[in-house]
Amino acid sequence: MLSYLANPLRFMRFSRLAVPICFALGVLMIGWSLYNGLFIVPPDALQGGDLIRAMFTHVPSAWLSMGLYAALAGASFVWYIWRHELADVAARAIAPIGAGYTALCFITGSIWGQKGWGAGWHNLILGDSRLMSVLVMLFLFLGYIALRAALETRQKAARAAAILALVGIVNVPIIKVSVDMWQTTTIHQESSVLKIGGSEPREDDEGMNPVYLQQLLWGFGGHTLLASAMILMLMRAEVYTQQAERQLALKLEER
Amino acid sequence: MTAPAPLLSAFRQAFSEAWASGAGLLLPLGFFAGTATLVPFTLGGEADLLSRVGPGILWLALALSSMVTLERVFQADLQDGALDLWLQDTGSISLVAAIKTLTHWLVSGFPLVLMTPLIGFMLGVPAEKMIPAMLGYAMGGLVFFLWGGVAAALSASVARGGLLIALIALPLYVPALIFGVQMVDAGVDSPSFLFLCACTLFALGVAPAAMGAALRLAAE
Amino acid sequence: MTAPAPLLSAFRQAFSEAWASGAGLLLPLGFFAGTATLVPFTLGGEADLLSRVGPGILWLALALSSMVTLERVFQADLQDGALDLWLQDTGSISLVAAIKTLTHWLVSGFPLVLMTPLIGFMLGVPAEKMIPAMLGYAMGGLVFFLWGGVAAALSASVARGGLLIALIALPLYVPALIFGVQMVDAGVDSPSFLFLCACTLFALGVAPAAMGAALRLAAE
Amino acid sequence: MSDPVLIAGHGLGAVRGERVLFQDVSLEAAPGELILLRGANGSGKTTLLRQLAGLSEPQAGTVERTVLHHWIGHTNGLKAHETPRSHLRHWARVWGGDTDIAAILTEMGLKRPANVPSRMLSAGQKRRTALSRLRLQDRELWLLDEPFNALDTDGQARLANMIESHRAAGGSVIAALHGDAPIEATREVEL
Amino acid sequence: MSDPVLIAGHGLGAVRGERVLFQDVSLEAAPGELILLRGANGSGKTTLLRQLAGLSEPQAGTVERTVLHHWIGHTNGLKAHETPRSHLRHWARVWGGDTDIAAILTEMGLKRPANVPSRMLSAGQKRRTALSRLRLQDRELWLLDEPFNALDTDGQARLANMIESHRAAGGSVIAALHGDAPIEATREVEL
Ligand code: HEM
Ligand SMILES: Nc1ncnc2c1ncn2[C@@H]1O[C@H](COP(=O)(O)OP(=O)(O)OP(=O)(O)O)[C@@H](O)[C@H]1O
Ligand SMILES: Nc1ncnc2c1ncn2[C@@H]1O[C@H](COP(=O)(O)OP(=O)(O)OP(=O)(O)O)[C@@H](O)[C@H]1O
Ligand SMILES: [Mg+2]
Ligand SMILES: [Mg+2]
Repeated sequence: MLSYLANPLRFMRFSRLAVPICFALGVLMIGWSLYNGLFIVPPDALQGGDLIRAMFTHVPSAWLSMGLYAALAGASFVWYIWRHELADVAARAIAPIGAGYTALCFITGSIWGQKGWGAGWHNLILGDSRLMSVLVMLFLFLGYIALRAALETRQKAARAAAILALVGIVNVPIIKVSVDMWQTTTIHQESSVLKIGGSEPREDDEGMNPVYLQQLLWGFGGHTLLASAMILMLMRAEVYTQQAERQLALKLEER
Repeated sequence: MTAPAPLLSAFRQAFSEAWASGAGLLLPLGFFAGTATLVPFTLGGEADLLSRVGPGILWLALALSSMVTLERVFQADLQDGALDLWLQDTGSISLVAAIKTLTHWLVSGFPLVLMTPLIGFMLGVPAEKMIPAMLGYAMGGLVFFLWGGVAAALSASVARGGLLIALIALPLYVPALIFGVQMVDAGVDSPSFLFLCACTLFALGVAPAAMGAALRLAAE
Repeated sequence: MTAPAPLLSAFRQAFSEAWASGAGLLLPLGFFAGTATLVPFTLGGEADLLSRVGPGILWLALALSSMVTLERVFQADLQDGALDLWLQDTGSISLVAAIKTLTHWLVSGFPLVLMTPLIGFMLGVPAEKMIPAMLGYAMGGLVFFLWGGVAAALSASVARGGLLIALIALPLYVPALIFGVQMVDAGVDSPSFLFLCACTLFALGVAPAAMGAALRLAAE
Repeated sequence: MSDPVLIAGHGLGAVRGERVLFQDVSLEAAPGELILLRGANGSGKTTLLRQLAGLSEPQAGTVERTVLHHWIGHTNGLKAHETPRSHLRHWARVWGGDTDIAAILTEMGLKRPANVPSRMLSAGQKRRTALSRLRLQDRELWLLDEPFNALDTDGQARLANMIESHRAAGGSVIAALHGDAPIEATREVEL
Repeated sequence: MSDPVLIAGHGLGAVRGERVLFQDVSLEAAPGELILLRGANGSGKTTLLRQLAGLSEPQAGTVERTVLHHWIGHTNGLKAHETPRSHLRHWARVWGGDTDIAAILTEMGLKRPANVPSRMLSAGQKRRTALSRLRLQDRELWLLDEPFNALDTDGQARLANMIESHRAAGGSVIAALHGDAPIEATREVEL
């Protein structure tokens, strides 16, 4: 599939259809999960009552931010090894979307935490390793964007940015395990949906209530589709820009 | 040379230089946010500690940004020959140097003032201290960049003056730092504020001449 | 190029470069001492606060010195053409870059380790924490300089990369910072120490290759 | 009008690192004159020119300049982010007066790279940009340090032309040069 | 020995900023040959030379080098704190072999400024220091970018001599040059 799409022509044909479909489906699914999440599911006493409703945005964006960083590194890797122009176009498009979702994760988490963790929570933002590592990822995205913006030629920018993206991948596992490993430095809860961190299951651990889990998964699916649509859209724009630049250069050459 | 036109174009040139070296405003904003982010790690994240220490650390970040930004400015002018061009007309190199440092302050130091409410909120700084803090960062930043400019001009002819600049500049920063920190606690109507104003005025008065002299020396 | 002779002379050249750019060892010592002196001013000098915050601030000073020092190293190599000379023999630019950053660490970062007992004493750090602190500063400094080198190499072709380097490097510093700070509290037999070792090894393994790639790119 | 000397140096001397580089050098330039500074590498041509331009203080002697001058040194004075166009626009603004920058760029063969940042320009294009500054404002005295360096044949011819017409218009040029001059000099000063 | 080609470039091409700088350039250098790259400012001589030296990747075509080479670019490769002597000693160490550096310095006319840091050297002295690297180690291929720049008459003659004897010893030179060559070329490549 991926190698099939590596051809720009095929990519453009595929994405012309994919963008509206992903967009529409994504918005529908997000809407469904938000509708249920905000109005239907019961408040949860343990998780700050109504504030649990932030989860249906928070957790998908948390997962997506890590996923998008991994995707960024993956695309950079592909570009660095095989020099597929499209992989670079993808990496370039992923960065702002990833930064956006990371910011969203942070903001929704903050709203959640305001009540959930009680008064004075904002003091904790900077002292909590989970929260901090999300911030660090935000800065990795920002650094990536800044580096790209600072180098003039596209080739150079692409190569430099790819190196940075690959080096920065260290932080993803650190974010993932930050909660499970350093219980002492965070009061963020442990993973209750996906247990990758490897912490011993506690006795009272029943996993997440299916009422919430269902909406959460809808939200996650929806955001994934929406993010894909946005990324594809940016990629199309970039491909068109490159074509336009090439034509302009030809025109200038003729003069 | 004392006409506004040359100074305006010095400003334009310095501005595009500062801007071109990165993604414009994004970079300073990211830098301050980044430093603010590092801090808690070094402190182990005790909340109560943070809100007491945080604003002080932002002063350090400001000092740091002034040095990192200015290090290369005059050295580059010396190496690429632009300094010779500025000097060739007998006009005032001091004014040009002042404009350059102030422009860099505007691009790399002033953003901290804009971010103060946000960072201050994260660090748990009480709301009524926000205005003094912003004023303090603005005026303190001016002083830092001016003295930092003097240090950078002095070490322009040394191959890589990074730490040297830091060493020259740090003592010059201290008065503004002391009064700035005090002023944030004591408010705008305190004597500290007056002293901070005096520091700023003094830097504005003396630093340009010092920069000019140092640059003339560097070009020899 | 993998023979020791070229690497040894790379070390010699970098060493005399680092040394020539100021008063040799005096400069880094002065820099750390200067920062340590500034700290109390920003904190208002409460003794108890100081001993808790002081060591953390030295971490910041270390991070700062790595960035300030490395900013110019690769950019200068690019501008004066020395980079071309290193690249012309197909040998390993990565190793040379690693040697260069490590040399600069030795001159500008390692002095902090030497000063730790003194500064620690001034800040009131308990004696039993001195050894872990020195170890932490040594290894953390290594990591900082290696990642700082990557950031500097990446932004070598940007006109003045100061803040850009900071923005790229800061997130990379964080893991070593976390473990380093924890380790000072928890002692050398804690898991944090192992993690710090892992960070150092990882940086030693990955950073040279990344620097090499970035430098090849900058020379294009 | 008694003595239309544009610049005069009397008894100039320079010491570098305990060594006398040159001493007792005197020279004058009147309108229409081209004075060449000659000498081996390291003999002090650049040092002398900088003294004449007021960029460094003579260790001995005095310099009198009666007019404004243009300075073209070994370095081009281009900032890394500047393009030929922005460089010229900048100095045009600083010096005042409204010159047609597009025309200058075309004339100096810089039309194509007019918007390329200087760190990507070729050596000759940078030199041409620096030389374009001579066109920005009419100044009677030109101080040029190896101005033909890095220029291609066409660029050299063009510069020689510029110098000729500057002299014809009553201007004066002092230039340091190696090898054969592509242009006839009034006088040579040997260092 | 069938084909003693020291370096061969096939179908080389370069694109800069959406513009084709040159394309389909092929050249070979056999022992004893001097190949001159010619072209106007900005025509791509430096770009081509860097591709030949392996400093940048050709956007099209391939380069085969069978021997080690010396590179002398527009920039001299001197660090600001280095003196001519320490520069040569450094690269002598890196490349191995024991050369008599004092002799080289004397030969290149750098005896007097041998211990002056490069930031205080004159333009020609810096160039001479860079060119002295050619003497440090015997390498069959020399890639030179406007090597005569900034040299005085004596320096130019000396370099021309060096090139001649290098060719006589079976070496080969590719050089970018403007104006008249002070030395006869085997072939010229026009860009
Ligand atoms: C600024 C504040 C916050 C940030 C940056 C943040 C960040 C994250 C991240 C990165 C994840 C993904 C973790 C994983 O998959 O293992 C996550 C998951 C989650 N967060 Fe937060 N969070 C914040 C605040 C909160 C608060 C206050 C709560 C609730 C008290 C919360 C509840 C959760 C939950 C329930 C998950 C799902 C965990 C799972 O099962 O994987 N978060 N958060
Ligand atoms: N500190 C110093 N110690 C010793 N010699 C010095 C010092 N500073 C400068 N010099 C010498 O002063 C001279 C400066 O010469 P200058 O640059 O004026 O030469 P030039 O005639 O322009 O040469 P070129 O033709 O190479 O450009 C050089 O010979 C240099 O070695
Ligand atoms: N990003 C870019 N956009 C447009 N043009 C570029 C870009 N980068 C480089 N160039 C052009 O590529 C060319 C590089 O030429 P190069 O340095 O190889 O010339 P050269 O033949 O060595 O010239 P000279 O004789 O002046 O040294 C220049 O014309 C330059 O303007
Ligand atoms: Mg000279
Ligand atoms: Mg060239």
